[in-house]
Amino acid sequence: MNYTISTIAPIFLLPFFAFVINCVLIKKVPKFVPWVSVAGIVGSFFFAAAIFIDFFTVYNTDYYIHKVFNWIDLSHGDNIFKIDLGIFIDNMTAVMLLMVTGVASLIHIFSTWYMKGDVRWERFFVYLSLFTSAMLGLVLSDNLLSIFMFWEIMGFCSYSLIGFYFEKEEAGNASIKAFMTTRVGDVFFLLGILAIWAVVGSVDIPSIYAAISNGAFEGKTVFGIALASFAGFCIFCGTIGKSAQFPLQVWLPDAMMGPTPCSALIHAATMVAAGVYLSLRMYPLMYVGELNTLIAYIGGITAFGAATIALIQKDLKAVLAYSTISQLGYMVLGIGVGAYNAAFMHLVTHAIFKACLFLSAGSVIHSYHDKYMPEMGGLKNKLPYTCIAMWCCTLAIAGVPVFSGFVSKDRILGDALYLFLQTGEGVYAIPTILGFVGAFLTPFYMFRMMFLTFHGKNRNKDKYDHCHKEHLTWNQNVPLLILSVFTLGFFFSGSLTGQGIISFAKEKKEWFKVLIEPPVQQRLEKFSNVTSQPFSFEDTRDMSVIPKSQYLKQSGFAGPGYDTSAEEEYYDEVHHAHVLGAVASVIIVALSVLLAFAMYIFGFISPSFFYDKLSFWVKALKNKYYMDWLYIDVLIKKGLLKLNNLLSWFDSGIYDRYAIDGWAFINRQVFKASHWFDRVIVDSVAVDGTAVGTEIFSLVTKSIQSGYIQKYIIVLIGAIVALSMFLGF
Amino acid sequence: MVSLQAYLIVSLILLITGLVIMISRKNIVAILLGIELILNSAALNFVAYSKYTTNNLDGHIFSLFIIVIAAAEAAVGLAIVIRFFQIKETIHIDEVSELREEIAR
Amino acid sequence: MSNQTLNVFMPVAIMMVIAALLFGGALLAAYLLSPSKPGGNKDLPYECGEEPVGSAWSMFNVRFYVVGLIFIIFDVESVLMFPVAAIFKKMNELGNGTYILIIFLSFISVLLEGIAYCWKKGDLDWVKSFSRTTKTK
Amino acid sequence: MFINILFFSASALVIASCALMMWTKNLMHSCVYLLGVLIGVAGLYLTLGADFVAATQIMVYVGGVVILMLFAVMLTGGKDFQSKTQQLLNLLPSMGNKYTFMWGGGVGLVFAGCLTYFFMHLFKVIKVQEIDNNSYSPTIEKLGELLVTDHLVAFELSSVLLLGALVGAAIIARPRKERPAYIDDIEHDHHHDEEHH
Amino acid sequence: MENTIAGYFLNFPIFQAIAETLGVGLTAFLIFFAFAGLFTVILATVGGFGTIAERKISADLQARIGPNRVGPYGLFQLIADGIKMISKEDIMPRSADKFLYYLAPFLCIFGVLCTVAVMPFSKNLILSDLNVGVFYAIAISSLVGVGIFLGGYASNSKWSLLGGMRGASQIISYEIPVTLTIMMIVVIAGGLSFNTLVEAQAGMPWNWYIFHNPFTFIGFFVFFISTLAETNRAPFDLPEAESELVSGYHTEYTGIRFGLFALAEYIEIFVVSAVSVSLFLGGYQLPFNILEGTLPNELLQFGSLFLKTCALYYVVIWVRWTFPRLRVDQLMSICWKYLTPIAIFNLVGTAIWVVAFDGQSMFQLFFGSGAH
Repeated sequence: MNYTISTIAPIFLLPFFAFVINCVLIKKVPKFVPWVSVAGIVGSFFFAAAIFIDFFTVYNTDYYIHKVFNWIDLSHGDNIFKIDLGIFIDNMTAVMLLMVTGVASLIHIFSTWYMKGDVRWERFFVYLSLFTSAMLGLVLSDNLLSIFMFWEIMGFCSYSLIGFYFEKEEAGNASIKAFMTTRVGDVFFLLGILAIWAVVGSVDIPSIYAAISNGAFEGKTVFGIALASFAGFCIFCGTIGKSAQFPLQVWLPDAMMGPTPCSALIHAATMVAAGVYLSLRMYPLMYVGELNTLIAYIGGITAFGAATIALIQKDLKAVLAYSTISQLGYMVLGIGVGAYNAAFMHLVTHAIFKACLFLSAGSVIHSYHDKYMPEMGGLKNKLPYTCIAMWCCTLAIAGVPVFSGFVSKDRILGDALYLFLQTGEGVYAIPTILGFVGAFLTPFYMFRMMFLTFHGKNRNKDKYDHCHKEHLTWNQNVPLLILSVFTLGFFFSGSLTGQGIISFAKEKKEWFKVLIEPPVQQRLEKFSNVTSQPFSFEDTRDMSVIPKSQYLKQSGFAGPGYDTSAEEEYYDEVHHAHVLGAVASVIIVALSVLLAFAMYIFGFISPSFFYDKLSFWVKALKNKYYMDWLYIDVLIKKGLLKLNNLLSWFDSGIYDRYAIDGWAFINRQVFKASHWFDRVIVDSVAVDGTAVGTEIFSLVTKSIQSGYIQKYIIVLIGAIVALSMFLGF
Repeated sequence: MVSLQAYLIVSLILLITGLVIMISRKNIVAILLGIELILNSAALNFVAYSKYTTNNLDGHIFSLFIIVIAAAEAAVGLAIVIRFFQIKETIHIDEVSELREEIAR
Repeated sequence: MSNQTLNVFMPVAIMMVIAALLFGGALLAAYLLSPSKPGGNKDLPYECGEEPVGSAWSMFNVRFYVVGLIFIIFDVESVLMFPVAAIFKKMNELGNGTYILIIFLSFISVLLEGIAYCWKKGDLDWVKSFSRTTKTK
Repeated sequence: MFINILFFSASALVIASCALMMWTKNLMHSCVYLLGVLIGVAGLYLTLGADFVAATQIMVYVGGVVILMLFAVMLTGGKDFQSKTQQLLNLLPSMGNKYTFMWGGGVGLVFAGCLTYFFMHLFKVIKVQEIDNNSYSPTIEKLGELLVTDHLVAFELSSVLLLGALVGAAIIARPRKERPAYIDDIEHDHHHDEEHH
Repeated sequence: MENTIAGYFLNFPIFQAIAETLGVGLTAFLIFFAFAGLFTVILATVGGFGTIAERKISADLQARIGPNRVGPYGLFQLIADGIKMISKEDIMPRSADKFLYYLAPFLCIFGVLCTVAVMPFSKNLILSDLNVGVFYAIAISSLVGVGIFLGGYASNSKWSLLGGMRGASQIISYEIPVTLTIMMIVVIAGGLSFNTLVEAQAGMPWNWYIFHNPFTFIGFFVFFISTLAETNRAPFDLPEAESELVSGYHTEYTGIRFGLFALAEYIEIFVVSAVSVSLFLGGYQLPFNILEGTLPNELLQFGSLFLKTCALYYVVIWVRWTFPRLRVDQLMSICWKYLTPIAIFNLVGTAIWVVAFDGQSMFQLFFGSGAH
């Protein structure tokens, strides 16, 4: 395939053009707006699929495209100030592009059903197109600066879409909350970019990799901290904000105020994944900065805490929101424990099944006109297709074998377990345990949600009768069914369980594992002499020099000159830990599912039993661990407002009264003295004298301001001549 | 042979002629003619330098765009002249002094 | 093609000279052969037998200018399009047909916008602008 | 040889036309002398091997700008248009007089001296290539490639510029629907008088 | 020198011998001068015959006999006309602008004759195959508009001025469809020089650009109608409409200066017809090049061009005596509301066609790329 501007740019530009066109159309012919958006993203999907197929055919970890064009060049002599923008496509990008465009296409199509007839529903598509183009731009970007720009555009779109129903006050507040909370992370992110720029001299990803490979970060410190740690932490703070990790997760549940398709697209499938994507891109930096433990802890805490909150939610979307936070916590945990590949795989699988879950929830809410689960029940007869799709995804997220969630989540947990077992350090025990406990809770709350929604008896007859029976509609449940097909595990692992039982595509069965390689020190050597290509017309690289990867049974990829025996040994250990983890998690899932059945289907154990026993815990959960209270009531109302009041009191009470008034008194006395001086000496001599001088001078100069253009020309020429005399003679 | 200096001299003559016409004529259309001369001298300079000092065609591109700009300038300028004539019934340049405070002539 | 001499422009100059020679020769022949008897009213401008009143050099309608204006804009745009048109085929053969087509079409779309604007505002309408100005008079 | 002849005849045409442009008091003649200047400059472009720029010069200037100028001259009263305020303006020469030419000549000479000085300095610094004056390679395809690659943004934006010029100039020059206020006043007075009769 | 007539003739031994003594530059100059003069004479004769043809054909169309007194079938009428023109008194109106009055016919004849420098009479009988050939031809022929305007202005007669203004605005307006249509051909051919355009149409008539795709087929008619207006031919002869404006911009011109105006007009019709033939109807191309590479072949090619051009010339005259004249507003609306949008549509369509079908013509698409 030939990578020119006409094959790459449409991926990003088609949705963007759809946005621009829609901005014009929305005033004149609003009924075309949704279809323009859909056409834009579907077209983009085909281009992305072409790129993915190309990368899949080449099947090589070393294969990447990096092309740049010059954006700003203010270099003068030795002072280099030059910014190149460009694209960087490697295997991860190719997978990501396919996932984003595919999920976004289906969500666009679903939105045409869900949003139809809503207030301002055309405007919704304008935002969606802009958002999609920004996401695709972020994925394609080759440098942190343009990533940051697209990141902020997405932040804006998120703000607009959460506050889409701005008549509701909560929606407005939620949008402001989301915007401000993510800003905290973004400030750190920008700081991290600047720190990297200070060291590397540019911010494009291959250069950063090259710098890490060449050891540019070694020995550099800022505020006594290693610079790599500082920069890595700052960038990880961006991830914390965007992906709703532990201290800053409070915005995501509130973000459910937006329309459900936008929740599916932005707050579950793509934008929150962008944070994890960024961390994966900057993984070497964090590795060099030794931030792994911190990241693992944050991920573990998030995964566990959000899962517990999800246990008691009554709102259908809130359960999904907390499960999103929890799953994102798993990804971050994966990054922390070095499960790079598994974290990215979980990103992809999670995007697909979570998008499907949200769309199904949207389908339920739109059909049932309610989103509180206590009001539901027995909907499987009314909404059969939605029920099927949602069950597939529930099984996937719960980690039931055969489904994709099992494959990806278990590999994260297995790697965590391996890290713990291998090092034997207690410091890794806590995230691992938190992860396994989360894995116990996840099936429980998901099954609880499904049972409350679709099974059992209905608890509100009016609404149940009002709900129409679902028919197979191309833009309602067909997208759901398409997405639910891809919750099966073997699309990603090549086998049903991820443990290598079925092999149906020969060497490519473990394609995900082979293609997505962690950019650890050894792999980065290929970037050490990186040269970026300009956007020329032809792709001039000699593709034949890139060797095809050799496939190893256990490890997947073995590059040239790689010690295979050590690797096999290493992977044997890994495999051992993985099998252990898989068995453990299957047992955990089974227990959890049994508990859910016992509580909500057979009624052996009443939920109120736990409510009574753990009342303190439940209270904490109902208040979301007091995080909102902490931020808004304590930190902002008690802390910041008090501080402001204090400062205000200081300003008006002390500074104004003593410093300023006292200064004024002194001044008054001085002025009395100077007034006399002014009247007698300055006025009569200097001012009047100047006035006379000015009058004489103005007689000369006002002839310039004559209003006659030709005199202006003469003066202009005179000025040029005078200036050139001054400069040149 | 013809040297760069020869072209620069011709261009200088064009420039000075345009300048003199701009200053001494009182008819707006005539002043626009002077502006065309000045633009031509600039474009000629660009092409001459492009041949004699650089090996690329950027000078040609530049003078191409100068011609484009000159055409747009002439179109808008003459439109303004015509409108001005419809209002004032003259195209004497000294009547275009609305921004000046009124001073006895 | 690549390196030629500037002599290829010689015919252009020669044709100019020949045009001048033709003109001058014709005028000279007429000067030598034709009679010249000035006098009477034969050097008055022709006005169907009436005595001409006043000079013909008077004010004209502004619609001529508007037509000229649209023309010059289109003229300049087409001048800019000619080099692109000249490499269109070459680019297409090199496989960048879509790229250059997009450039070309986006340029033309702006051209179309101009003509659509003038059409809608009635600048292309000779009679309409005529009736408007007669009202103004 | 041919190039020298072409250069000298073209620059003679340019300089002569320039001088006549300054000399003449007839606006129409001034426009026609401008035509001479433009054709001469096109000839100079030919001597520099800039075939496309030369043809563009002819096409845009001769075919467009000059005709537009001639139209504008006709629209603003032709050669001698008598207006109401003509009596006042007859005091002011519209094509310049000794006084204005003195000013113009003075400024021009100063500017020319300044520029000449700078050119002399410049030629100590600038590196002029030793080139074969007579060599020529066609420019149009290279220009096309430059326009769609390096100068793409300028190329696309120039169309927007021209659109803006078209719209702006058309708005300015278009005959107005409503009449100027003073004409209404005059006609109103006129009708008033008639009613009295 | 490769693409010029001098370069072609310098291949012959006799001219090489001359070049050895005189030098290449001077020899080239002489060849150029000789052929330029030859072409001018041929064109002037053809232009003269144009008047006769017009009168004879119009008589034929109206079932009259036409001029039949001077020479066989009145063929020497043009000589008689020429003698009359030269020997008539040359009157200049009293109040005319003398300088512009002389300049106007010069600009007309200048603009027309300069296009001859790039006219492809045959593969090698082309004075200079400039790289910007067709663009140069459009550019230099716009001088005719200035000439007509100045002619109308300088006479200081009301009829003339009206005709001159109309003529100038008509000529500049119709230049837009012409330019856009030529650009359409340039997009297909990939070059501006006339030889590039004509060489691509070699072979049988279905390789002519008129049959290249549907857009060029429409484009030919757009081009033809626009050139009729460019040359002030009926039904677009408003600048010289005899029933409205007496004789338009050359009302006040008499004698040889009127003759020069008329000559310029008739030569322009021929030149413009030849340009249409070169662009659309295969130019000088013969179906079978039997004598390839020899001088007689050049003459055969010249004959091919001449025949096609004369056929088109006949159509021009036929149109004149068939259609009534347009009103001014119709003239403008045809140009701006019909021809220009159609020309833009053609240009866009052709560009898309070239990209979509990889530059193949309709016949290549239907009968495979081997259909030559």
